[in-house]
Order: sequence, then structure tokens, then C-alpha cells
Amino acid sequence: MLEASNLECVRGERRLFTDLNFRLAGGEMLHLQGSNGSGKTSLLRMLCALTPAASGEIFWRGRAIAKLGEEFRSELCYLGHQNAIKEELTPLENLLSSAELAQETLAEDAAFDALAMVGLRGREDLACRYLSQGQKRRAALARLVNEKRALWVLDEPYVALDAAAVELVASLIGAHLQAGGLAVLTTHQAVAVPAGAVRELWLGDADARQRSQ
Amino acid sequence: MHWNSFGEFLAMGDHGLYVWGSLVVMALLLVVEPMLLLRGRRTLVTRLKRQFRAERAELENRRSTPAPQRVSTPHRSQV
Amino acid sequence: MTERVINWFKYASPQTFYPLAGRLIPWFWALAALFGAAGLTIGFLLAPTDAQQGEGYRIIFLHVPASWLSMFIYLVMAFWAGIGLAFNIRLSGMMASALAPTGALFAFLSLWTGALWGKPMWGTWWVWDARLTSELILLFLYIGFIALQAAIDDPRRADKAGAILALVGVVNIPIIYFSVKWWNTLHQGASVSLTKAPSMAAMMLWGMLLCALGCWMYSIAIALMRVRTIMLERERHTDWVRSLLDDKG
Amino acid sequence: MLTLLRAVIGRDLRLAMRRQADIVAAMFFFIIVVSLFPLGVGPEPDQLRRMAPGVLWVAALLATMLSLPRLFADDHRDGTLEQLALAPQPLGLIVLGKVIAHWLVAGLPLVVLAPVLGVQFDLAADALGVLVLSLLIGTPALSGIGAIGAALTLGVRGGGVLLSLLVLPLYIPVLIFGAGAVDATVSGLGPQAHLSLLGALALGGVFFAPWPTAAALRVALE
Repeated sequence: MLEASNLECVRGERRLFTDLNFRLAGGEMLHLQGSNGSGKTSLLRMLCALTPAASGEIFWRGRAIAKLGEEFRSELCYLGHQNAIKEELTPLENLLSSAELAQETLAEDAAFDALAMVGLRGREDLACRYLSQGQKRRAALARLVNEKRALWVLDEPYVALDAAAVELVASLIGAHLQAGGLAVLTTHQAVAVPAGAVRELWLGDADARQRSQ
Repeated sequence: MHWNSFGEFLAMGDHGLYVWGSLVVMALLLVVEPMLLLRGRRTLVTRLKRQFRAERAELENRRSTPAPQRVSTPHRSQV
Repeated sequence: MTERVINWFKYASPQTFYPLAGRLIPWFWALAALFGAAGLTIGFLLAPTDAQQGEGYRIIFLHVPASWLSMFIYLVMAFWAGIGLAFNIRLSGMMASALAPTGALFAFLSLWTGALWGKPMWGTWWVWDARLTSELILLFLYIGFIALQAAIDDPRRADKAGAILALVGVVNIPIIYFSVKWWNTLHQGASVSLTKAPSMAAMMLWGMLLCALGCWMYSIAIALMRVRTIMLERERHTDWVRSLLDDKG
Repeated sequence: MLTLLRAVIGRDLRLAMRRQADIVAAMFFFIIVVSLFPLGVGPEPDQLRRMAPGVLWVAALLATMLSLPRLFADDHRDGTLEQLALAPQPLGLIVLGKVIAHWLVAGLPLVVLAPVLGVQFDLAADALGVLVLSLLIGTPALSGIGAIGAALTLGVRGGGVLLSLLVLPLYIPVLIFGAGAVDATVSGLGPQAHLSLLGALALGGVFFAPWPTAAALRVALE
């Protein structure tokens, strides 16, 4: 369903990668790995059509995402490096408004349950300013609980989370894959996803791969 | 020729200051702009040449002494 | 037909455009000098005195071309910017950046010569005349464009942001000009207009046209020179720049 | 479409309400700038009356400029802007919502304050009415045009100063017609022509400006 052909990434004066190809079907996850600055985040942003590739193309359901536009975006859930959490709003408001902006219907009860699931019970009505780094990340990840869109693009989803939360997120991804969804994610942590097939893709020089294996 | 004498030409019927003020400033700026450009270009070219020379020297140096190479070339990734 | 398209894209690549521009520049300089000399000869040596404005009117041989060019260059800049944005051609973004400083220079010269013309004619250096005011705003727009591009480090992003600004500016220029003119007629009526010299003789018109042509050729020559420098700077990591500069020395 | 617009406006208004200090600061800036002029040029009522439209309008431009840099900067910093850009709706529509919210928060208070400040300048009742009307029609254009500048200078060094450099020249027509409407009333001519031109500018500013703004935001996110 998701296919990249001959992608090239140039950042400033450096060519981060060229001739990058992969193909991802429903129920599969792509685990991007590589050292810092190897272009992982850049690749994720290309997959979201935020950054244009220097050359090469990305296809979704056989059509180029650059031309699909909104049709593609309605099937895409992106969780970036930043949490997209408003400090002034409560976790509940954040969750509801992000669903609203994505044109999804999310009942308040479902939102409460989602927040409880990521361990924010009792903090639903506290401004996010007062939450810890990990709690903010949880508030952001609560979006995934009711997320039905087919393609998840997650940038370091496990960062700043404790072991229990990491397991929870992994299980969410697993359920998503089991339902036939796709996921592309970057992480430095070795986390097993309970279901679905995992493909790995290394970015950067080959030495780094050997060294870290 | 419209003018009878050079002095008359310079005076411009009492408006000499304004007319020549316009012409001189315009001519000056139109000459200064390409000169600045040429200078900027020269500094850029010498800088780039120096850089290329240094890089080539480094490359040859590395070839003559087989040290542990770490040339980070873009890697072909395939899944 | 296809051949012609390919040809065009060939010249749109910096690698082929660079030497081409280098060959063209001397010709444009020669034309600029020729037209400029002819225009100035007519304007300053041959043209008769203006009955109403005296000899001071000769400033319009400088002022009008500068004003024309400042507006024309903005249009050309916006044109290149739009092309660059629509077709993602590197060269057009570079052309837009190469034109901006020259456009700003002409806008400044237009203001300068306008002020020097205004002193003997109107008795003051500056009059809030519709044309002068619009010219001042045009200078602001140029400065905004240059400042925006200078503030963005990534040249590709600078090109795109500048292109959007130039297009917004080009839509706004007529609105600004119209509003300033409207404002001007409400507040005062300028007695002598800067461009409508009464009973413009054919010779004056020729002088002005030749001067404008000279300025035009000058702008092309300068823009080509500047775009070559921009190309070297931006493409310094490519092989063609490397071989170009490495071979020579 | 309307639900999305409402969602964006609602969210931005709620955020603004949680941060009222910013709104109040911009309003006080407007009041102080306007109040400084009589101290600078002297208290003669005739002169003040003549100056009032221009002073109030220039102060309104400056007060709007004050709140513009944050229009997208906060969303950019915390990653919300990426989410907005990835929403399954045209980004221009979302920008339109944000522009409307910005006007409600930054433009409308100026309209409300204007009559009080106009009284300081000894404006007659009809002139006060036209002043309020001209600000009501004109300030949306300020928010719309300003959004372009805010998007272009997003994440750029020295963004705030650059923003004024880009946006203030584009504000000139709004200033001319806005202040001109009040001037025309004071001098006995009708303000209709000015106001309808101002209305055209506002429509253009609010409905066309979001599209270049959206393009500029996409460039900033690359």
C-alpha cells in the first residue's frame, strides 16, 4: 500500500540518503533505524508529504502522495517529535480538539477512557503545563487509542515513557497492525510489537549498522 | 548642439546643482554596483578555489597513508 | 515540440546557463553603454530647453527611466518567482534574487532624482506626490523581499518564501498605487507632474526611450552577473562548479 | 467545512482566553500610543481633531502588529502546526479560521476602545461613528494580510522586525481608506466611497490572503 521508490534526501548541503526503496503492505510495520542525523525524521516527514523529496516518489495505494493531497491526509496519522500538546489546555481538551481538527468524531466518554488507558486518570482537567514530560507524551499518545486511520507515522513514540507506557504503545501499534493498518516508526529502543510483521530499514553508513549490531 | 558654451552647459540655467546632482549620483551608483559585484565574485571564487585545493590535498594525503577510512558515503538501502 | 521543451530545460539548468550568461554579459554591457550614451547625448546636449521647467527638466531623462525600471524589474522578479514556484525550477528563484537589489537601486535612484527635480520645481525636496509615494512604498517592498531572503538560511526555502512575497506584492502594487493616488487627489493637487512634461517634443521622447533602454540593458547585464555569483555560491558542492574552478588553478 | 472552521476558531479563542494577559497588553499598547500623541503635538482641539483619524488608525496597525508574530509561532513550536497541515482539509481553510480568531481577539477590542479614545481627540459623534465603522470593516483586512507576513517569517531570525517590514507597506491602502473615511466625514464629504473600498479590501484580505499564507506555512514546515 505504501511504496517509496528511489527517494533521495538532501538537507542543507548534505545528502543524507539516496536510492531508498521500500514497500509496505497492510499489517506491516517499518522500523527505521540509524544514527542521529541520518535522516530518519526527514524520511518520516517525506512520507507525510510535509517535506518534498529531493528526487524519487512515494506512492499510497499506487498513487503519488504529492498528487493525492487531502485524500492521503485523511488516512494518515502523524505523531511528530513534538507532542502537539497545548500547554494551556487540559489533556481532555487537547485530545478532543485534535480529533475535531482531524475531522473525527470522538465522544467525551471515549476520550476519558483513552486518557485513563494511557495513565492520566485524575489529570484530565489539569492544564498540560503542570504535567511532566512523560505525562505530556502520554497525553499525545492517547490519540492513538481511538485512531482508525490506516497509516501511522510515529517519530520516536517511546521516548520519555516508562516501561509500562512503552508496552502499552507497543500493544496499540500491534492492534493497529492486526486490524490491517500500516505503521512507520523510528526508535532507538528495541521494543517488540505483539502482532504484525516488522521490517527494518537502516539509514546512514553501513559501518554504523555493524557497530550497533 | 543646443548649448553655446561649456559654462552654460554646466550651469544648466541655474539648475546645475540639481541636474548634475542627479546625474553624478546615478552614474556613480551604476558604476559602483557592478564593481561591488565583481569584488564579491572574486572573493567567492578565491574562497572556493582554496577550499577545493585543500580538499584535494587532503584526499591525496589519505590515499598515500592507508589510515582507517571513514568516508561517509550515502548508503543504498533496500528492503 | 518536445525537442524545444527539452532545450528550454537544458538552459534552465545552472550548469548550462552559467557559461551562456558569461558569453552574453559583454554584449549587454556594450548595448547598455551604447544606448546610455545616445540617450544622454540627446537628453543633455541636443534637446531644447523646456519652456515651462527650464533646464531642470533634464532630470526626467534620468528619473523616468529609473522609475520605469524599478517597476518593470519588480514585475519581472514576480514573474520569475511565480515560474519558480509553479515549476520548481532552481534557476528562476536565483533570477528573482538576482534582480531584487538592482530593482531597489533603481527605486532609490528614482526617489533621489525625483527629490532633486522637486526642489527647483516645487520648492521642496519631498512632496507627497502619488508617484513619489508609490515609489517609496515600492522601495519598501524591495527591501522587505531582500531582508526576507537574507534572513532565511536554506536557499530553497528562501526562494519559495521570497516568491510568495513577490507575488503578494505584485497583486498589491496596483491597489497601493490606486489608494495613494486617491489619497493624493483628496489632499492636494500637484501642479506640475513629473512625467507629463508639457508638450513633450519627439526628441525628448527619443532621449528618454534611449536612456530607458540603456538602463534596461544595464539591468540585464547586472542580473546575469549576479545570478552567476549566486549559482557558484549555491552549487558549490556540485561537480560542475568543482571542475570549473579546480581546473583553472 | 463549517465545523472545521468552528473548531479552529473555538480552539484559538479558548487558548486566547487562557492567556488574557496578551490581549490586555495589546489593548493597553493601543491606548498608550494614542494617548501619547496629544502630549507630543500639543492639546489644541482643532489640531487634535484633524489628526485623530490618522493617529488612531496608525496605532491600530501597530497594535495589530504586536500580536501577529504569535499567530503561528506557538503552533509551530509545539508541533500543532504540523497536525494542522496534515488535517484532511485545505490548509487555507484552517488559516481562515485562525485569521477570524485573531481578529476577534486582536481586532475587535480595538474597535470597542476606539470611541473612548476618539473622545480624547474631541471627535464629533458622527465622526466617532464612522471611526468605529471603519475600524470594524478594516481590521479584518489587517488580520488577513498580516497572516501572510506571520507565515513568511515563521521560524526566521529576527522574525518580529522583519514581519513589520513586510506587512506595514501592505497595510497602506487599509490605512488610507480607513483614516480617509473619518477624514471625509469630518470635512463634510460622505464616507461611503471610502468605506466600500475598505470593505472590498477586507473581503480580499480575509478570503484571498489565507491561500498564500497556507503556501508560506507549507514552505516553513518543509
